Amino acid sequence: MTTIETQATAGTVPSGKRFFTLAGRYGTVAAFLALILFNVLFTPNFLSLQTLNVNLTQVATIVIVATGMTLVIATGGIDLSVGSLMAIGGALAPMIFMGALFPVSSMPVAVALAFILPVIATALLGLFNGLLVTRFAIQPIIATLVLFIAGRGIAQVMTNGNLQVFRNEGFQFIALGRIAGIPAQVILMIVIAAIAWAAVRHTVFGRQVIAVGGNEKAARLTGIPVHRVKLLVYMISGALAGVAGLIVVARNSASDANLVGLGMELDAIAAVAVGGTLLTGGRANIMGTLIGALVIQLVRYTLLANGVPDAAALIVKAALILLAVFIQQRAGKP
Amino acid sequence: MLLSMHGICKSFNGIPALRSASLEVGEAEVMALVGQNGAGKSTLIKILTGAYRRDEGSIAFAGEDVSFNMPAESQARGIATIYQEINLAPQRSVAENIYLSREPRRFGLIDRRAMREGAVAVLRTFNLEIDVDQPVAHFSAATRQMVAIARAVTQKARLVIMDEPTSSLDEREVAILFETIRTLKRGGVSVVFIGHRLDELYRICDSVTIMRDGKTVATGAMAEMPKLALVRHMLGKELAAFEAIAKDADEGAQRPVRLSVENAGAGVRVRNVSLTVREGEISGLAGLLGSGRTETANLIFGADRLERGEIRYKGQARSYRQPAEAIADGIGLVSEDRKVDGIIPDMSIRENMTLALLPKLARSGIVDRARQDEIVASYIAALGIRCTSPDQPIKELSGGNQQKVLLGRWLCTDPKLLIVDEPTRGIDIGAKAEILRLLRRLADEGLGVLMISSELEELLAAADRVTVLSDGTSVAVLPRRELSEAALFAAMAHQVE
Amino acid sequence: MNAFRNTFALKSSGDMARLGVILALAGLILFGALRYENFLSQYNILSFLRYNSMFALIALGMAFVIMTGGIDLSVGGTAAMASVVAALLSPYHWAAGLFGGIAAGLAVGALNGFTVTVMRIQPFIATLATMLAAYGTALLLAGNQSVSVSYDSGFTAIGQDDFLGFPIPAWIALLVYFAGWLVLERLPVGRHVLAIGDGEATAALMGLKVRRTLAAVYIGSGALAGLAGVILASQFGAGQPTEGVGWELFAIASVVVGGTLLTGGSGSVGATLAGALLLAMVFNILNFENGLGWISLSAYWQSVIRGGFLLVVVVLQARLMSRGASEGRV
Amino acid sequence: ELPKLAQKETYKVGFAQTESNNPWRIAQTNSMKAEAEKLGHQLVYTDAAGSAAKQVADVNSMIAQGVDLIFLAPREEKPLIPAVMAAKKAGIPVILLDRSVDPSLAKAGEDYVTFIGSDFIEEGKRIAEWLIKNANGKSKIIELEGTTGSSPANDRKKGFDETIKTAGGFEIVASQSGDFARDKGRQVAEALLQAHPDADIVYAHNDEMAIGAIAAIEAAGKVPGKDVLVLSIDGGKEAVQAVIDGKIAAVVECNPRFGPKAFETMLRYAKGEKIDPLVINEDKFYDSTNAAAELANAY
Ligand SMILES: Nc1ncnc2c1ncn2[C@@H]1O[C@H](COP(=O)(O)OP(=O)(O)OP(=O)(O)O)[C@@H](O)[C@H]1O
Ligand SMILES: Nc1ncnc2c1ncn2[C@@H]1O[C@H](COP(=O)(O)OP(=O)(O)OP(=O)(O)O)[C@@H](O)[C@H]1O
Ligand SMILES: [Mg+2]
Ligand SMILES: [Mg+2]
Repeated sequence: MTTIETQATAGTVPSGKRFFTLAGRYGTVAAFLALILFNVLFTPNFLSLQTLNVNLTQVATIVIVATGMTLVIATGGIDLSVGSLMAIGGALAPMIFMGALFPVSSMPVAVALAFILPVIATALLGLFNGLLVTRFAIQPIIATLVLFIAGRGIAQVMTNGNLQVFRNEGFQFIALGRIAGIPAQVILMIVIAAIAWAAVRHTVFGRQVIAVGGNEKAARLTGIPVHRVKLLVYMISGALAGVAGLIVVARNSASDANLVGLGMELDAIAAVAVGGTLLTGGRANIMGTLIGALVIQLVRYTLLANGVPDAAALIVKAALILLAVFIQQRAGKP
Repeated sequence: MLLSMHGICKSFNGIPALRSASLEVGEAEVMALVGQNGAGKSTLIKILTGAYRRDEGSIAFAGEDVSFNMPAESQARGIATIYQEINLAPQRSVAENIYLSREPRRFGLIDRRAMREGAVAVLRTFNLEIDVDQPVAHFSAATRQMVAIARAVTQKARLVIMDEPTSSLDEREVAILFETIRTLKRGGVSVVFIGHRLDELYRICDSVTIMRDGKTVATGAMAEMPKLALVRHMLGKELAAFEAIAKDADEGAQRPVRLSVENAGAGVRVRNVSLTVREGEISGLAGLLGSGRTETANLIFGADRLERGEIRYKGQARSYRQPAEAIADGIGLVSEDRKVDGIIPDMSIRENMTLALLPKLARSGIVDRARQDEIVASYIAALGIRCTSPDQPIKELSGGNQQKVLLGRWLCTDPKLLIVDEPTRGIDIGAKAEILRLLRRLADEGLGVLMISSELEELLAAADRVTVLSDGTSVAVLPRRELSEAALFAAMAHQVE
Repeated sequence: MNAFRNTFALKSSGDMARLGVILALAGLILFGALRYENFLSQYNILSFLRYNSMFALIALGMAFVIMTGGIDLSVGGTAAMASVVAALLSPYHWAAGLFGGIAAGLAVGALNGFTVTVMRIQPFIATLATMLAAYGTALLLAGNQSVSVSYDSGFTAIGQDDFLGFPIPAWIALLVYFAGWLVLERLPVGRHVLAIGDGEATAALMGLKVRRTLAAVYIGSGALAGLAGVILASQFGAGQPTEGVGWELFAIASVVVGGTLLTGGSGSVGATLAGALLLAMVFNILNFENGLGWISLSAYWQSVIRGGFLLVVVVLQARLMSRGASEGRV
Repeated sequence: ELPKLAQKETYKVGFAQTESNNPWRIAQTNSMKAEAEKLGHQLVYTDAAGSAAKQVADVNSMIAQGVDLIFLAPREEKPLIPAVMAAKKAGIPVILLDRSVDPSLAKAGEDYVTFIGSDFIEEGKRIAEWLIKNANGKSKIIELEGTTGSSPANDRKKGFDETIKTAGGFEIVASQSGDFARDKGRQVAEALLQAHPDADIVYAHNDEMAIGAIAAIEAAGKVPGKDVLVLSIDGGKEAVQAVIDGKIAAVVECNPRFGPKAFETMLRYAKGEKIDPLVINEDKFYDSTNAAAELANAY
């Protein structure tokens, strides 16, 4: 109550901030809409349910991994190990229900375990990442580089590099099943993204994640359990990578430790960045990540469907990523 | 005229920060630039140096119209600036920081010897004997401030701008700074001096420019501007006199002790500190820079680990390993360096303010938005925080308003013990009285306050009792009735052998 | 410990980390020398240096980028593209190949500089995109396959010949590292790079030309990647549009193992070299270990071992640095 | 002249593999290891992880270790020349497996002993020839290429495309890389089938992509083998089984079992026998006529 005037001024200033926040989100959406428009005009058979189906099922794993990545990045970290963790999760599941680890007495139980155990395993590996980052104060990019290198090796050692081929309807429901006509993996993707979105917006944990990324020292001084928050986000990222690994192997009826999740870290990080979350931490925009992933998927689809040669496609992809990030950043500024 | 800025306008995100401000500085003139928090002083300076781009207006420097696109250009033209938030590269050494962007060279290579010797020499003129090869991050805010000043005065500039240079300095160092300013002036250099401590302004400045709400409302010779008139221009209204509001110490002597620190020590910075804070009192902690006050606060708060001695809170021995534990006990700490230890820059005012309150604000992990909004709105009003909306990122606030948000952060947790480390640093005179009054009111309601301050005036006005630290050791406890500037000085200068 | 620190003038935690990497390198060399026959043979040493000078060059460019607080993911793609350009130009003159390749790298670096400083896109994403673009361009120029260099213009000498009994690529790397050291430690711009890494806004307020310096750093990294690409083409006789995958991670790891923080503001040229050699040595040792027949049964164990080794090094280093940091306070 | 190989009971031999991220490579490696173990040779195995440059470095470290002979599966034709030359200079004979090096720069019988392998162009050609005979009016082709820039992808494309072109009447409506991977192959096939619903033939450069494509075809509500013919190369067990099931129409074998022939050649060379500059592995061809009978022999 310094001066009456102060308050009066504060009250009369138009609240234009909102508009720009909206515009910031709009940037990525605009890129997304432009892509759709392009496809409607130029891509054969674009407007069909099957196209939607193809794109949504293909983007599901990216979104799931990128959701975890968004949280990690919000704390100012990064997780390069997600692709390798997908391989580990994907390698474990078939080993469980095919009885390579322990004898299977009841298939439903084995399938349930095949869902649960791999995710627990990758969550624990995520925890390991988190421990390196917190306990040993190793920089995230290097801490997770350890499992990026070793993780795939572990998956390969477990399977001896061999392809595991299987047919198991119960397990494959996660990728091939449909609920009310919607593919199960799409539903899973939506549920995970929605939970993360709500967590960031409405929970203490979400607030803490952002505070830790925004100013770690200050966060500690306000009583935020910085280490616990970080451990948790790396664990979540690991667990979600595991889930994505399950989907990929289920979709292919085969688990190939050499290739599952290869390059996923870059796709996920690109989705996060195109979605408007700063890689420096302190922000988390889950909706943005979702749209960012859709943009990346749509770019890929567009290039494929229009027969752009791979070499040229790389260049176009590069330009589009830059453009999308650029629009998205500009839109946030006056 | 060396500098004349006219009709400067600047908006951030469509919200005006400057509306036709002006500033004129003559040759060899020391110009005070004053105004409330958020009046636009720092913004005006940043426009001059080229850190921000102006929307409208004209700037003439040394007889020429200028328009700097980046600080490097204004620097090259002879404008040296000490920015409000100490602006140094923390990991670079002191010597490098002083000479960054104009390193002495030999054959195109950096002349390291010249650089080191030059740095030592200029710091010696500030009575500062430190290892100039150490990164500046190693030093306290005060030392860094002195390094920033040294950097500016060695630039052989025609105009030196100082944005609140004294906010973390003690009297001794302020005196050195003023001597430097006089030397500059004798050499024909002009100075723009921004500050909130009016007495200092009267001591050093020739003229004054007063800003309010982004406009220049008055200018004139310092000597012809009575304090009351100055404050009236600044605030746009009269200010009640800065009354002494402390109560008699004896009254509190029977109150229960909330916090007692006995022979506490950790590392080399805190050697042997004892102090008490009672329920309902404001206990002061005084000392020269580097006497270990901040470290003592960190120890109590669990930000650093206690190594020796004992800390008792409400009669029970406590040794917090994490601030979280202290917070759970009802302790709060408003830290000295708001940029590093305080604000989460990208977060909104709302979220910054309720960060420490979060655990209490949530039901099964979900934040109660309605209650949050209510609390935030009430503190924005109570503290007079100048912002466009609670959604505004805190980094967009002026320094003083950021400080108020941080104060609000702890007040809203309803603490039992509040440690405030330089609570009014960078806060304007109107708000300062308001904050001290607020602390007093809360103390009357039972809060124990431990107030660290370098401003004796402030301690004299607000504290019920002052513990004096010297070199990490508590050397005296002065009760209210023995408090005087002279007594404090004597105790602070005490040497521990 | 203190006496020890003083003897070696170890002031900061960064110095401790640098000491760590050098000790680790020495340890690894000792291990190899004791365990394997011919490990220290001239043949092995020279071919090790010849091959790894490419990575050393890239790591140096990366070190400077990381010191500014940025990152350059495009180095692998840039090297691939530069190798193609160099191969295409090599028939005209060896110098055409050499400078053409460097210019190609320079161009990618300039693009990075532009996207980072003018478009203000975060380095991670900007360089991720240019990495894709560089690979795309490389494939287009090369027509999807490797391009033979000319064996007649003397171009292959750059990568394959020796000078004073030492591989020319190693000479190049040595020279460039010396220049890098000079720039970082003795030229103002080196100090500016570090100051920018300490805080861009701060550096700008202190009157540094932030954009120009940043752009120069990315261009430098691109040029060094281009030079690596030239060596690649020359040493293996072909421009290879698909080579370079994972080089960026190798370079980043080298820099970090060399004690440079990814947050910017600190770094050392010498330790970066040691870091690159250390990580390269692991590959060499694994190959020798294969010869002993213990782990050669599975290639997969090798990545597990490499990851484990990286883990050991960074954990040790983190320990050293935290000790250095705590003792560094007076 | 070619370095000699002394006659010994057992040898220390190097095997420089290019990568081990697909079933075909793994089968090849296993075959080499099994044979070495059987014969009691010491095998120094390196894995270049898909980098030609690293493969050269690997060969150099084998030379430093003093192996008797090097089996090299060159990742690429040109960049491996320095490795071949270095070995020759060090007096170590080299036998190339499954891919060759640039014949204008290094010659069999002169710089290296011989090349044992298959002909990728020929593979593409054989599958194309089968298609020309058995297309049954189908004509719109989606081609799933291998990893862009790799020599099997380039050659399998070349052999197929050229043959199909001379026959006339066919159209390649889309040709995109699926990276030799099942998942990527499936995703690419999904997109391409959606954009080109009239496509009725899918030609995949390896089994993995072909199997991915089958999943994509089924997901699009079509029947592989009936609505869309699937052609593949490699001929692993899973693919041969798919031929029996009618999902893959035809597949050319590209046999990865190099072990026996490689070591037999080495021993013959040690004895001083004259070795042909080119030892082509006999590759089978599977379609509905023989798949069931041959399944047991598929790798
Ligand atoms: N980067 C920015 N973005 C948005 N608003 C800003 C920015 N910088 C300053 N402002 C706004 O401009 C106004 C003037 O701020 P300025 O920092 O100039 O005040 P000041 O007079 O220096 O105050 P103090 O005494 O507290 O330092 C404030 O309302 C502040 O919120
Ligand atoms: N790592 C360090 N190495 C050397 N000197 C240091 C280091 N850290 C702090 N100092 C010195 O310690 C003093 C500051 O100490 P500190 O901040 O604890 O004292 P304070 O009483 O809280 O002072 P302030 O008024 O700044 O709050 C300065 O004189 C500074 O030069
Ligand atoms: Mg200010
Ligand atoms: Mg202090």
